[in-house]
Order: sequence, then structure tokens, then C-alpha cells
Amino acid sequence: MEKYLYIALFAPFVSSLFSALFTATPKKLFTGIIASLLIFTSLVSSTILLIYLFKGGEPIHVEMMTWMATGDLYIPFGFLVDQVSVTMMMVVTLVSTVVHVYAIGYMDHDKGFNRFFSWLSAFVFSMMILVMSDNYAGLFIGWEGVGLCSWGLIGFWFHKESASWAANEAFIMNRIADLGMLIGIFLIYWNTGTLQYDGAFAAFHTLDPTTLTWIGIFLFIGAMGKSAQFPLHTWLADAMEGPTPVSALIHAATMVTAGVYLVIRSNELYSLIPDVGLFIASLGTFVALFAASMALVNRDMKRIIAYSTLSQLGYMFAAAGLGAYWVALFHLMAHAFFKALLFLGAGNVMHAMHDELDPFKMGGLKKVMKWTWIMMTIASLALAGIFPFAGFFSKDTILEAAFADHHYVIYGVLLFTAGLTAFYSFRLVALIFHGEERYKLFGIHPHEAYRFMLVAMSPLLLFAIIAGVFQEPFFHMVEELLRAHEYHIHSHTTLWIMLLGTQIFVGLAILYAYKKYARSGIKVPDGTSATENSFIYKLLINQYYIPYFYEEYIIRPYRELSAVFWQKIDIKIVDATVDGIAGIIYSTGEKTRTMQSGNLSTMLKWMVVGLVVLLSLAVIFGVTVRYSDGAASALSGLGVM
Amino acid sequence: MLSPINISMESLNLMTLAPMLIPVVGALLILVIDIVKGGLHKSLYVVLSLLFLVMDFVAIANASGIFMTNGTTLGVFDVMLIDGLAILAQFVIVGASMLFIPLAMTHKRFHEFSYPEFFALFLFMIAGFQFMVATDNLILVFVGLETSSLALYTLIAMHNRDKSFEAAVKYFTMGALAAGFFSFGAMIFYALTGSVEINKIALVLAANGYADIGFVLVGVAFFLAAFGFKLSLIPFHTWAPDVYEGASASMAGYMSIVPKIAAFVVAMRFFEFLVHSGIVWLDVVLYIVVVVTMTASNMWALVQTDVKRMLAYSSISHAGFVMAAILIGTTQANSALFLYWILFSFTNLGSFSMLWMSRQKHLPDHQSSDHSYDKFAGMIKTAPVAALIMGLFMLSLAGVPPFALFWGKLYMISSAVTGGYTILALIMALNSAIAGYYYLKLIVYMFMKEPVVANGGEVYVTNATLALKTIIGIAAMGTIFAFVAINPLLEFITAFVYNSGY
Amino acid sequence: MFEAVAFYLFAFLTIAMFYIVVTTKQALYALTALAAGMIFISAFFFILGADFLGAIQIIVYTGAVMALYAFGMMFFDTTRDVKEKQGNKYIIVGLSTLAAVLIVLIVSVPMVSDNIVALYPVADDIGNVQSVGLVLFTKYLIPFEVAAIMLLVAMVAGIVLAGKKMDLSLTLMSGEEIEDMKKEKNKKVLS
Amino acid sequence: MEIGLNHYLVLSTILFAIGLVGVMKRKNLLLLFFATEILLNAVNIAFAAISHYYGDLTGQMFAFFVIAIAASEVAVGLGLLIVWFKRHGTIDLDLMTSMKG
Amino acid sequence: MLDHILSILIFFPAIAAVFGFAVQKDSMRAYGVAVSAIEFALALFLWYAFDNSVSGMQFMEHLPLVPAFGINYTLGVDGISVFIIILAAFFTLLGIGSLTDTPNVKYMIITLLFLQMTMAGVFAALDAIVFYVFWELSLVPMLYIIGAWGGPLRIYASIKFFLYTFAGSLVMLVGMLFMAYFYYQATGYWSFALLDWYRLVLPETFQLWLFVAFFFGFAIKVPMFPFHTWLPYAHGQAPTIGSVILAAILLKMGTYAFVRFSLPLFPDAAAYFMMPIAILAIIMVIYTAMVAYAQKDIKQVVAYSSISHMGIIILGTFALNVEGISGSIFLMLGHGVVAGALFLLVGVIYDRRHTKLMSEFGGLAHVMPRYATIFGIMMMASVGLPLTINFVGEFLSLLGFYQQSHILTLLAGTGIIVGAIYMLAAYKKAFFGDVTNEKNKNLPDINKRELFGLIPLVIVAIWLGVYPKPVLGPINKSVESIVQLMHNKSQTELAKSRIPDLTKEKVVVIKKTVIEEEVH
Repeated sequence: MEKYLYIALFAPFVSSLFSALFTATPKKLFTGIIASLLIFTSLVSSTILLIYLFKGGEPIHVEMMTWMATGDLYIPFGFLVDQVSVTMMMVVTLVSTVVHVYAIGYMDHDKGFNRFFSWLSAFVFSMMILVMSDNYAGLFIGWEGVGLCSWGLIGFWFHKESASWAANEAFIMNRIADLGMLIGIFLIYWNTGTLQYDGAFAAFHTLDPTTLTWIGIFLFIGAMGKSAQFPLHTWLADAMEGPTPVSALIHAATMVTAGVYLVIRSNELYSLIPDVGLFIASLGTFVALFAASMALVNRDMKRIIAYSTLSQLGYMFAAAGLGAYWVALFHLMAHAFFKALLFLGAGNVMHAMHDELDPFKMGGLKKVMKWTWIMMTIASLALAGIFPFAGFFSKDTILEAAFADHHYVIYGVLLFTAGLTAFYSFRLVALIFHGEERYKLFGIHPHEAYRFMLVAMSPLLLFAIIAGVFQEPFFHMVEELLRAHEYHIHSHTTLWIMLLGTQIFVGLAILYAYKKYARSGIKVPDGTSATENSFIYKLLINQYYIPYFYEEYIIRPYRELSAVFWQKIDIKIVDATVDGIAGIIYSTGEKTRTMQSGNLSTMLKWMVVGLVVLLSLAVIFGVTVRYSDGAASALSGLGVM
Repeated sequence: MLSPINISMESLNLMTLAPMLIPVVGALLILVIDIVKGGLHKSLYVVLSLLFLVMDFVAIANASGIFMTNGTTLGVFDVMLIDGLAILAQFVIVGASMLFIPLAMTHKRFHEFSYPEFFALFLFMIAGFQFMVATDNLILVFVGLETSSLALYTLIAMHNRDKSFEAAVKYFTMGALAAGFFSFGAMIFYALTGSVEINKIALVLAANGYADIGFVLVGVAFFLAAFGFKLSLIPFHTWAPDVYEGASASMAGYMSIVPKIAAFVVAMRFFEFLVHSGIVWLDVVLYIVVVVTMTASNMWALVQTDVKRMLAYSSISHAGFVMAAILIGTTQANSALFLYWILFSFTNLGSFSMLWMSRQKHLPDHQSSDHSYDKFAGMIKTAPVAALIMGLFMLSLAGVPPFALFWGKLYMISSAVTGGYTILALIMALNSAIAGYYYLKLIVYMFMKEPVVANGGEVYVTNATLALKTIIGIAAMGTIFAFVAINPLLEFITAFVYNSGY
Repeated sequence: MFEAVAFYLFAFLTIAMFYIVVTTKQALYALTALAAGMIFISAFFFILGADFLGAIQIIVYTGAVMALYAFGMMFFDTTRDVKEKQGNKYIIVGLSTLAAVLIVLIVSVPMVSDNIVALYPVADDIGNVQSVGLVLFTKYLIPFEVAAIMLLVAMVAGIVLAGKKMDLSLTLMSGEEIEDMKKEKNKKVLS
Repeated sequence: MEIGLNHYLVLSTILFAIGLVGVMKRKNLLLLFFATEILLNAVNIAFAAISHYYGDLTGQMFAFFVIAIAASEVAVGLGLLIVWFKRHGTIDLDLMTSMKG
Repeated sequence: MLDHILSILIFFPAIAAVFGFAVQKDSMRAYGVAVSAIEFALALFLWYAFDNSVSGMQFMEHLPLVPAFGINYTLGVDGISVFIIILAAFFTLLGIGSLTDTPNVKYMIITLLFLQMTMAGVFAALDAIVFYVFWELSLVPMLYIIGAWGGPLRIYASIKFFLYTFAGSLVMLVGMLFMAYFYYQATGYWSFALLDWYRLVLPETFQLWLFVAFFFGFAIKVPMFPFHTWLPYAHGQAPTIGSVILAAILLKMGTYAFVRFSLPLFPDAAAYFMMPIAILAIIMVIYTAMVAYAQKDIKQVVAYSSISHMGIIILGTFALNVEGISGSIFLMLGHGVVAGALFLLVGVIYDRRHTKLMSEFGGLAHVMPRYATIFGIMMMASVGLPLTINFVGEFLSLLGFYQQSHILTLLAGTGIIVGAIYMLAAYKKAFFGDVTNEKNKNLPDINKRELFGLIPLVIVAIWLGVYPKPVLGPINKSVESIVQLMHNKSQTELAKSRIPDLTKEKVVVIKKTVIEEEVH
């Protein structure tokens, strides 16, 4: 089985290197094809591993070679394929295969075609390292690696100022979180003496709760950055500057879920510190609502989906925080499928609309883009959690888990958010595909995407529809590792009321969205309507003024402080002190050189002055010594001797 | 009634006179040759002088052999005192003179070398210095000092241009005042102890426990002023920059070494017993003088625009640096003084010789003085070898290892450390850093600037002859490969200084 | 008593003469006063029994040195007053007074020198000149010889400096000028 | 009224101080040389006096050599002055300041 | 040959440099490459012959120089120094190989060869004076390089560089002399040999003072805040090759000396001053990173980033445990490679445009994609991305210091954030966006000669990031022995608690005056 592990891991790497060879050359179609094939190979290997594990095989643990070893520290390149990581591997390879194939079409006309595949495959490789590593340091490699690839891909169209800015923002924000993670890793090392999962997990039980709490907090800070949790969430929406396949793969399906994966992977830790868990759950719930609210009014197609991603990540954290790790993982998987699908659909729309992103400028596209319409509708249904689509199974379980654990506030908020989710998802669908064909005003001639792109998307469509059936087998597979237990609401009545109630609530939200946005006569908002001027609308459209706050109170002061440090402190104080000392010496020389007037008479006077000074000193000393023994001893004690 | 004087020739130890007599004989010979047949080429006199100096050197070496077996020797009614200090100092004096005299073989003609008297006076001067260091009798010190000084004034003036006369007059006048100080100081010690021999003075003072400390200090003050003049310690230094500038570069280099080592030896003989007797006053005063001399002259050197004048101030600074050895007063410090001075003489003579080699008769318009910094701008482009050698000397003077002077500084600072003068050691170290600036300035001009006026580089070797080049080569070799010689030198010097009781 | 009178008389005279030397504006007065002062000093030598020294003082100073100075003065034509711009008189006077006071302060305190044993005692039975000669040609033979060398040096120096050859400066002449001079004047230019 | 050593020493000091005044005050080089002569003569008196009171000849020896030194200094000094005067026609030392700084 | 390989390494380039005067101008570059290639081959041979299992000194050479004063020409390398020597030879080769068209190229190459001598000497010296000789001597070629081939302010910059370092090292010299004197007092004979000094245990107060004296010399060289201001000038004005060598090797002398001198000689003082120095290091990390962010000149950004990284190295060194010190030494190598490469990269663009202002550029990724790629890789290495050489060092340094102080490590860790900020901002300004400046439209991409310098560095940066073991292993071995030595020598409770005890085997150490032979 080990060779499949290595194939799964290194096929993307080979793909990346292969494509990298052609980065500086014009588009070569074969790079896309070969990259896709290699990723597919990885998918196949992952599938084989999945089947192996599913059949009850032992987790595979290999140690490729030593990475760092010094003092007591020993970090190998070790890889572990167990039920959790194989799930992630499946998600990653599957979505990325789809995205690779899709991107062949999507990036068709782009100059950086080859470069794109290089980055994309590099991302897959990093992600594989992240999920397959058997220790925290290896995880961190992947962690930073995906951050790097995310940077490269967000800023893929680097000629756009906004793209490169967003790339840097994403990287730096992630770095802030990475520091937390690094500190968490240090804490683990100095307290357990190892960074291997097995060793560390075993040692956690012996540590005192305070230390564990700190470890938990710092690791979670890491997770917060990667998964864009409040307050480090702003980068995710800005990251939509990248090409849409990137958004689908990285900023919806895989990378952003790495934080969730970290929490799930460290379940042994978090189950020991339920307080931190509760905090995570609360934050997740908050983010779910918070992000959904921003999605309500946004006028950027991709940002709406991004906020929905954020919201769904909140769900996952809520589940993970409450100890329902397997539910979180399952939702992660299901979400990956339908959200990637949604993004790819949005990509089709963008292609058709010549990169127009405002859904108010579209409308009625279902005629031209039938398949896309179907796919996006189904993905939205799945996202909204309508039976029998994937979202229903995963999301409802989270609600059940919250309810079963008697966290009714969390339950209530999540339920409400589910309604919002349904509303904004279908607001989007309605605005894009229904109603009048507003795009004609802008002289755009939309067309359906390439056939093979649609075919490529089909596996995702399939999984978005049927993923729910895997819930039971999945549960059984991961049960041992995640100490999972099924959530059962004790009363069937309650369960049914909840299910139906949720479905009806969500259904109503969908209908409302259709009613409001599928009608004809929608105008492109121009900032005059009453809604647009209401306080809440402004608050939401401005993302609660958080980016403004960051710009105004963090970035700008940092920039100004830097300038002050350089121009005032470094040049005016530190350097000026050094130069000042030299200057004083020099100017003293310059001033006192007049002593050397060149006049012989002055010179003679200096000599006499010297003599007289010496004599005065001699007399003072002599007289003192003669008349005072005390003074003599004091003088001799001056310490010159 | 007057009793007949019975003196055995053996007790006179006339051999102790040999090293001093050789240059005297040489000088007389030169005078006689000139009388018998005038108009002979200067090379004859150069070679003759060199010959006598070599003989002198051999005689000193012979004396050092005697010292190693018999220890300190007194001679000729105990006036002559041949101890380690005397021998070491004579080595430096004669050695430096041997390096100096070939510098007379310039390509251009300068006035002083057209006189046979120049060489005669030069040899007399050496004899004077030798007498000065080889005695502890203040009278002989005084007479020796004046002999050499008078000769030196003349040698400076014989360069025969306005600045050299001015320099000679200034030097002479201040020298006369210093002579007054010296005689007054000697008078006070004579009044105190009834003796003019340093050993006896020390004995008597110690015997009555420095009862008249006030008197002693007044005497010390006068001596300090007198030696301060010779050693160019601030504020008695004012002659030095002007005289160095006025004298020819070769003479200036010579002056920065030989008169000072002679004065150092006398100062060492005189102050060492005072320092050791625990007179706090002397410690404090010397401390101040040393620090002020090092620091202030460094500051003045910073602001000079003429290389020779800069080197003059730097020589003052070096003298102050070395004066610290007398303050510290340990065997290590005194050995360090000699080590430093030997290494210094190579480097400093070398750098002054470089100036000498580039001495023009007529200054071009852009050049304000003989050796202004501008003159050396862009030297690496036109005269790379000369520039490299000059740079080497500058680095050595700045104390950059492994060149000669670094080892001197190392040992000197180490002696301050072992002597317990921590702060002084730091000041000495930091002064080297300040000094680095002006040596660097010349390097900057030579290596990093463009020439002010394009020239073919011949200006830097305008005066070059084989003799000059040889001397510079020797100095350069001595500067670079000093590290090989440090150990034997150190052992030799330490043995001599230690066995002389210093 | 006689000694005291003589001391104070000559002390007064010497101080007065030397005072004139440093203050007068007339160089001739200064020269004369200096000569007079030197002679008065020799009086102290005689009082103190240093006859030889007294004689030397008169011969060397008043005879030789003063003559030299007188020649020099004629040469320099110093009957013209040199206008001496004085910088700051207070510095000069202050410094010297301070110096004098300081030394006097210490010197006026009695010196303790009882235990000094004369190394070369003045013999009562022989004359001063004789005993001086004895010491000079034994103990101080070497300084004496060196002093001779010194005088030789001074003589050579004086001749060289005041000699005619100094009028032309080879240092300042370029190579061509030296060659020209050699040819034109057919003068013996020393190598 | 015994004339003691101190009388002579005080006299010598006073003369020395006068000499110092002359050295500092005089701008005419020739007169300046006079002042240096005064310095040496002042010391000579003291030497002779000490020699007398110790009954020791060393002081007289010293004074003797001081006289010799003074004499040779005059020779060299005058030589220098003559050369300078030949060039510049003056022996005012205020005009002798071509080097400074 | 093995007996004298270190001397050969040191003096071969010097002799070759002297012979270089005789080489004709146009052939000089080939000569330089040949000599430095031989030198590098020798360095590699040194590595080949190096015994990884030995923690102490290897290839020791001993020659009395001034035995009367205890100065001996003693050389030797251990795991700590061997790699820096190799790196120095490596950079000399790359530097000469990728040297662009320079006026007076002959002198430049001769100077570089001399510089190589001094660099090899500093890291191989085991005698304080020999160390000091090379330490000071290294200033001279660098002075010349900056002063003769530098920018408009080159003279100011070169003099400042020289005098500042010179002043600091003179204070250090006084410290060395004191150390030797204490040794003399304790044993009765002079010695400047480092291995002798290692066996001397000083009272704490002496240690504190001597530590401070040495600190001045090292801190200015590193350069530590607030002694760092010479560096931006030196880098800003120096020609590319000068900056490369300065950043890659010369700065490492300071940090290396901390490990070689300050720690083992004064363990108590090191423990005592750990916190103040850590705070200085943190100021270096954050403050200079912010200053770097404010720069307009891309070379200054890299220069200030060097200071920032040196802060991490210092922090790792003063972690006083094996992880931290190993990490800091590894980071020395890492930063050498990365900063060297970055300066080379800046030089590439300077050669084309003769300006380093970022505002002059923009969109270079369009016109020079290869260049942008290599720059990007090196930038990522500089911000410490895992699997690049810097990460290993930074990770270990911070990890090591975390044992000593949590909060300070957290603060220092912000370096990875602020580091990313200025680097990415600079990269964005220069490479992203559209090509706005006409002059940039037709810039040629990186050429072969430049690639010759850069590709090996890229390879090393990634190779050692992925597989640091061949280097980290020997380093670890030697660091362990140093830490153990420090622990054994430490006297105060503070030091005992801060410096870990690795084994229970005791090395017999001299107590004040009595010398005992080491028991094996």
C-alpha cells in the first residue's frame, strides 16, 4: 500500500514540476492534460487507499527520511494514511482533478496557462502533505505551502493591483495565524518532547489542563487564519480576485478547510479541553451567522459564494467544537463537493459574461446556459440543505448535534443561518438565471461553457446529489479514530419536527428569494433606493466596516509607524548619534586647531602655561601633603596606583 | 694638597665609549675629506656615513653581547652607563639612522645634501643621542641632548627654504626654553639630593622618604615640561607640526623616531623610580598628559589637509600612546615601549619616505601644499605599487593586524591591562579607532577618488632612486612580515629591559 | 654682613638689569643691560667662591656671547625699533608671576638637606680652579669632550648657516636651473 | 642677617621668572634669545649657590656646562637668524607664521 | 595535505591574488574563476574529509607565532565552522563567476581573493589573536570594494563601515587581552588559544565585564540594534558583489563569534545577559522589519531584512540550548545563501537600469519572468517558508528560545509576519502590476552569467531546506559539546537553570587557579 501513498503524494508534485518547466513559454495544451492525468493518478491512488482502509485495513504509516534532528528534536518526513486523512485525500484529489480538467477550458485564453497548472498542482501537493503528515511540523510545511500557492494563485493575474494586493493580504493574514500555530507547536514540543501525532497525543493525557488549554488556543489561532475565521476573515472575500477554479479548489473545497482538519486531527487534544471546544463552537456559530449576513446584500457573485463558504466553515467549527468531529469532517467533505460545483458554475457564468461579477447585470441566463443552471441550482439546494441532497445530511446532523448537546443558542443561530443561506443562495441563482435578460443592456453575448468542462463538473454534481448516502459507511469508517457517536434525538417526534421544520423554514426562504429576485423589473441598483440607504444595508455591504477598520487602524498606522521608525528614529536618532559622536570629535579638532596659531610667541606661551599648570598642581599637592596627613592618604587612595 | 690621580685604565672601561666614538670619528673624517678635496659627490658621504653607522651598529651589538654576559656596565668614571635600555635605544637610533641616510640619494637635488657638513652634523647628532641614552648623569644627558639638538636644528634649516628656516627657528627657540626648564629641574634635584646622577637621586630621595615632596614635584614638573617638549606631549607639542611640515619629509620621519626614543629612555630612567615610589601626583598628571596627548592630537590630525602635517600629529599621538608605558611602569610596559618604537620606526619612516619620494620642487596650481591629500587622489590608477605600499603603511599605523604596529599596540594595551589601567587601555584602544579615520582618509584619496589632474603617476615617484626604493622596500617588508620577528624581538627586548631593572 | 650687603646689592642690580632687558624697546639698551647683568652675576659666583665660574662667566658671556650679539645686531640693523605687538599682557605677566610665586612658595620653605654628603667636596687647601680642573678632567671628562663636540657642531652650524652657499637654494631650483647655473657661472656647484 | 641658600634660590627664581616674561613678551627674535640667556643664567646662580652650601663641586660643573651650552646656542641661533634676516629683512616673529593649524 | 588543509584554504587565495597582479587584464576573470573554483573544491574536500562523528576540533594545525606572549597560529574546524568556510568559498566562486562588467575588474578579483583569505581565516582560527588578525583584516578588502566600486555615497559608507567595526573590535581586543591576562594569572603562562581559554572558569563579575567588551565587537559586526546603522549605508552603496559577500559571510563573523567566544567563555554572563540581548534581538527583528517596509530602495529592503534575520540568529544563539544554537548556526548558513542570492538578484536589475528605487519598476514579472521566479523563490526563502533553508534555522532558533521565554518568542515570532509584509510589499511593487515605465519595456531577462550565480543558490536553498541533515548533524554534534561545556562551567544558579545539562558525564574543568588535565 505504501507505493500508493507515495503515488498519491508525489504525482501532484511531478505535475507541478513538469508544468513549471514551461512557465516561461507560451501556452502548451499538453501541460494541462498531463497535469490533470497526474492528479487523476493521485485520485486513483487515494481511492485505492480509501478502499483498503474502508475494508478495515490498518492505517499506513511510513517514514520517508529525517528532516530536522538536533538536540532532542527529531522531525521526520513521515506520512500517515488513516481514515481521517484518507477522507481528506479523497476530497482533495477528487476536487482538484475536476478543477484541473475544468481549468483547461477555463484558462484557455490565458497567457499564464502553464504557470497556472504548475501552481495548481503545487497546491495539491502541499495540501496532500498537510493532510498526510504524521506530525505537526509536517503539517506546518503543508500549511505554509498551501499558503504560498494560495498567494501565487490569488495573485495569478498580477497585473491587477487588486489581485496582488489580495494575494499579499491573504499571505500575511495567514502568517499571523501561522505564528499562533508555530507557538502551539513549540508548546507541544517543550511539553511532550515530540511533534509526532501519536507521541504527542499519548503525552497530552499527562499534561495539566492549563498547558493543554494554551496549546489548544494557539493551534486554533492557526486554524482561524487558514479557515478565515473572525477576525482574520477578510482575506477570503478578497481572495476571489484569483481565477475561479482557484476559488473553487482552494478557497472553497480544500485549503480553507485545513483549519477544520487541524481541529479534527487534534481531537485528542480538544476533547480534553471542552472549554476551548465550546469557544470554537461559539465562534464558528458566530461566523456562520456573520458571514451569511454579509452574503445577503453583496453584489459580487464570487464574494457571495465566498461568504457562504465562510458561513459553512463556521458550521464545521461549530460541529468540531462541540466534539462532533466526524460530523464536521463529513460536512467538510460534502461542502467541498457542492461548493466547488457552485464555484465552477459561477466560473462558467463569468466566462459567459466576460468576467462580469455583478448578478444584477445578468438575469435570464438559464436559456443560454442550461447545464450550468441545473448544476448551480442543485449545488444551491445542497448548500441550503434540502433533502435529499448532500447538504441535508451533513448540515442537519450538525443542527442535531447542537440540539442533542443542549446548546440551544447555537442550535437556534445555526438554524436561522440555514434560512439565510437558502435565501442568499437562491437570490444569486434567481438573479443570474431567472428574470429579464438584463445583460443585453451591456452588449454581452453569453455562451455555454465547453462541453468537457461540464463533463468534468459532473462528478461533483453526482456527489452533491448522492453524498448523503455515504453518511452511515463514513461514520463507521472514522468512528474508531474520532471516537464518534451518532447523535440521536431521543424523541422521534422531536426529530421529525426538527427535520420538517428546518426543511419548511429553508423552503420558505428559497421561495422568498425567488419571489423577490426572479421577477422581472429588477434594476441594477444605483445607490438611490431606500434599502440601499438603510443603515443595515450599508453595514452589511461594507462588511461591518471591518476592512475599513483594518485599513484605517492597522495598516495605515503600521505604514506610518514604519516611516517614522525609518526617518525619525533610525536616521534622526540612532544614526545621528553615531555620526554625532564622530562629528563632535571632528568639530572639536576643528575648533581647537586654532591653538596651533603658528605664532612662535603663542607656542612659547603654551609651554609656559603647561609648566605653570604642572607647578600649580605640584604646589597644591605638596602643600596638602605637608599640612594634612589625612589628605595625603586620601590622595594616595585615589586609585590611580 | 692635591694628591696625584691614579686611575687604572681597566676601571675606565673605555670600550663603553666605542659606539659613540665611531660616528664622531666618521664625522671628523668627513670634515677632513671635505677640507682636503671639496666638491665630491654626495654619494661618497652617504656611503661613508652608512659605513660608520654599520660599524656603530656592530659596536652596539658587541656591547649587547657584553651586557648579556656581564650585565650593566659602568665606564669612564661611572659616567657612562651601558645597560639594556642604552643598548636597545642605540639599536633603534642607529638602525633608524641607517634607514634614513640613503634617503639623501634623491633623484632631484636638494640643498642640504650638497654639503659634506650635513653628513658630519648628522653623525655628530647620532653621537649626541648615543651619549644621551648611555648615561644617567644629568650633565651628560644635557650636553648630549644639546649636541644633537643643535645639529638637528641646523639639519632642518639646511633644507634651505622659508618653511624650513621657520621650522628651525621655532624648534630652536622652544628648545632653548626647554633647555632652561631642564636645567632648572636638574638644579632642584641637585638641591634636594646633592647629586646629578639619576641613580643617586633615587637613592637619596628614597632614603629620606620623599620628605620634601613639594620640592620633588616642582622638579618633576620642570622635567616633565622639558621632556614634554622633546616627546611632544601636549601642551609642549606645538613645535611638532610646524617643524615636521617645514623639514624635508625624510627628516621629519627621522625626527619622529630617533630624538623621541632618546628622550623616552631618559624619561624612563628618570620617571620610573618616581612612578614606582607611589607618588600619586605623578600618576595622575601622567595619566592626564597621556590621555590628552593621544586624544587631542588625534582630533587635530583629523582636520589636516596635508598628509605630512597629518603624520606629524599622528606622531604626536603615537608618542602619547607610548608615554603610557612610562605611566604603567611595569617591565612589560617598558618592553612594549621598545617593541612599539621599533615597529613604529619601520612604518613611520616608510610612510615619510613615500612622501619624500613624491616630493616635487614646484607645486602645481591645484595643490596647496607639498603633500596635500589632493595630490594622492586616484594614485591607485597611476602608480598602483606605490599606492599599495603607502596604503600598507597607513593600515599599519592605524593598527590593522597583522601589520607591524598592531603588535606594538597589542603588547602596549596588554601591558596597560596587566598593569591594572583598564580605562586607559580602553582609551588607548578607542584612540586607535579615531586615528583610523585620518589614515583611512589617505587611503580613500589614493584608492577611491579620481585624480584631481590627470597625470601619469610619475609625480609619486618623482624623486625615486634605487636607494629610496630599497629603503621603502625594507620598511614595507618590515611592516608586512613583522609577525615573524615579534617573538625574537620580544624575547630580546624583555630580557634587556628586565636585566636593566626596569 | 658684607655678604648680605653684596648679595642684596647685586641681586637688586641683576634684577634691574634683566628687567630692562625684557622690557626696553631699545635693542641697544637691552644688549647693554644684558651684558651688565651677566657681569653682576659673575659677582655672585665670586661671592660663592666659584672663582673659575666667575671668570668663565665674564669671558664667555661678556666677551664672546655679547660680541656675537653685537655683531648680529649690527647686521640686523635693530636700531630700528621692532614694533612689538603685544597680545595679552595679562597672560604674560600673570603666568610669570604665578610661576615665580609658586616656586618661591616652595623654595622659601627651608630645605632639608642635612644628610647630603658632598661627592666632590670643595677642598679648602687648594684653589677653586685647581679643584674644578681635577673634577673636570676625571669625572666630567666625557661631558667635557662632548661639550667640545657640541661647540664644534655649533661652529660648523654657524658657518654653514651664515655661509654664502645658503643664498642660493638648490631645493627651490628646478633641475634645469641648476644645470644652467653650473654652465653659466662656471661655478663650483657642490654635488 | 645670614644669607642662606634660600636667598639665592629665591633670587634665581625671580630671575627665571623675568626670563619667562621675556620669552613670552618679546617678539623680536634677537631679544627673545636674550631672554633665554637670562633663564640659563638664573639657573647658574642657583647651581653655584647650592654647590657652595653643599661644599660640592658638581653644581659648579653643571653651571660650567650650562655656560658652554648657552654659548653654542648663541652661535646656532644667530646663524639661523642671519639666514632668516637675509631672506625676509626682519626678525619679527609675528611675521613668521606661514605654518599653522 | 590533510594536515594543512586549513592553511591551504586560507593562504591559497592570498597567494593566488598576489600572482594575480601578473595576469593580463582580460584574462583576469578566468583566472579568478579558476582560483576560486580550486578553493571551493578544496573546501568541498574539507567537507569530504570531515569526520561527522567527532564533536571537537579537526584538522588542527599548530605553529608558534609569538610563544613568549602565548600567541600561536592555531587552526581547526568543527561542525560549527566548517560549513561557513565552505559557504565562504562557495560565495567567492559565485561572486567572481557572476561578476558583471566592472571597471578595474582585475583589482576587484584580487581584492575578492584576499577577502576569501580573511574569511577562511576568521572561521578557522582557534587562537584569539589569529582570529582578531583575520577579523580586522577582512575590513580592508571590503572597505576597498565599497569605496572604490560603490555608489555616490561610497566613501562615507565605506569609512563608516570600517571605523564603526574597527572601534568595536578594538574594545573586543581589550577584552581578549584581559582574558589572556586572567589566564596568565591562573596558570602562570600566557595563552591566547581558545581551547585553553575554554578550560578557564572565571568569577561571575569578570565574566560580565568581559562579556560586555566582547559584545561590543561582535554586536557591531552582526550588527545588532542600535549599532546597525552602518549596514544600510554599506549595502546601499556597495557594488553587488560587495553586498553579497558582506551579507552572506562577513555578518556571520559576529554571530559565529558569539557562539565561539561569548557562550563557552562566559556561560554565566551569557545567562545573565540573555534577556537584555533577547530584547535587543526582538527590537532588531521587528523594528528593522518595519524600517525595511518603509524603504524606497529595494536594496535597502534587503539590507534591513538582513538585520532583521540576524535578530533571529542572535535569539537562537542566546537560547543557550542545543536546539537554539544549532538553529542559529544553520540560519547563519541559510541567511547567507538567501541574502546573498537576494543581493545578487538586486544587482541583476541594477545592472540593467542603474537604479534600485522600487518606484522605477513595476510589472517586471511580465518582462523578466525567469528573474521574477528566482526572486520569488528567494523571497519565499527569506520569509522562512518551510522546505527552504531559512525555515529550518528560524524554526529551530525560535523553538530553542521558547524554552527560555514564551512571551519573548511570541514577540520575536512576529518577525515571520512583519518579514512577510515588507518582502511581499517590495515584491509587489517591483514585479506586479503593469509595466508603467517605458524603460522597463524591453529589459532583457536574466542571462547565463547571472544564472551561474543564482541557480546554485536556489538549489542549495531548497536542498538544505528539505534535507538539512548532512549539515545539521555535524553542527548538532559540536553544539552539544559546547552546551555541555557551558553547563559544566556555569556557576550561578541562573546559568545552571538556563543551560541544559546534556549528559551526566563530567568534563573536568579548571577552577580558577588549579589546572587539571581533562579526564577522558
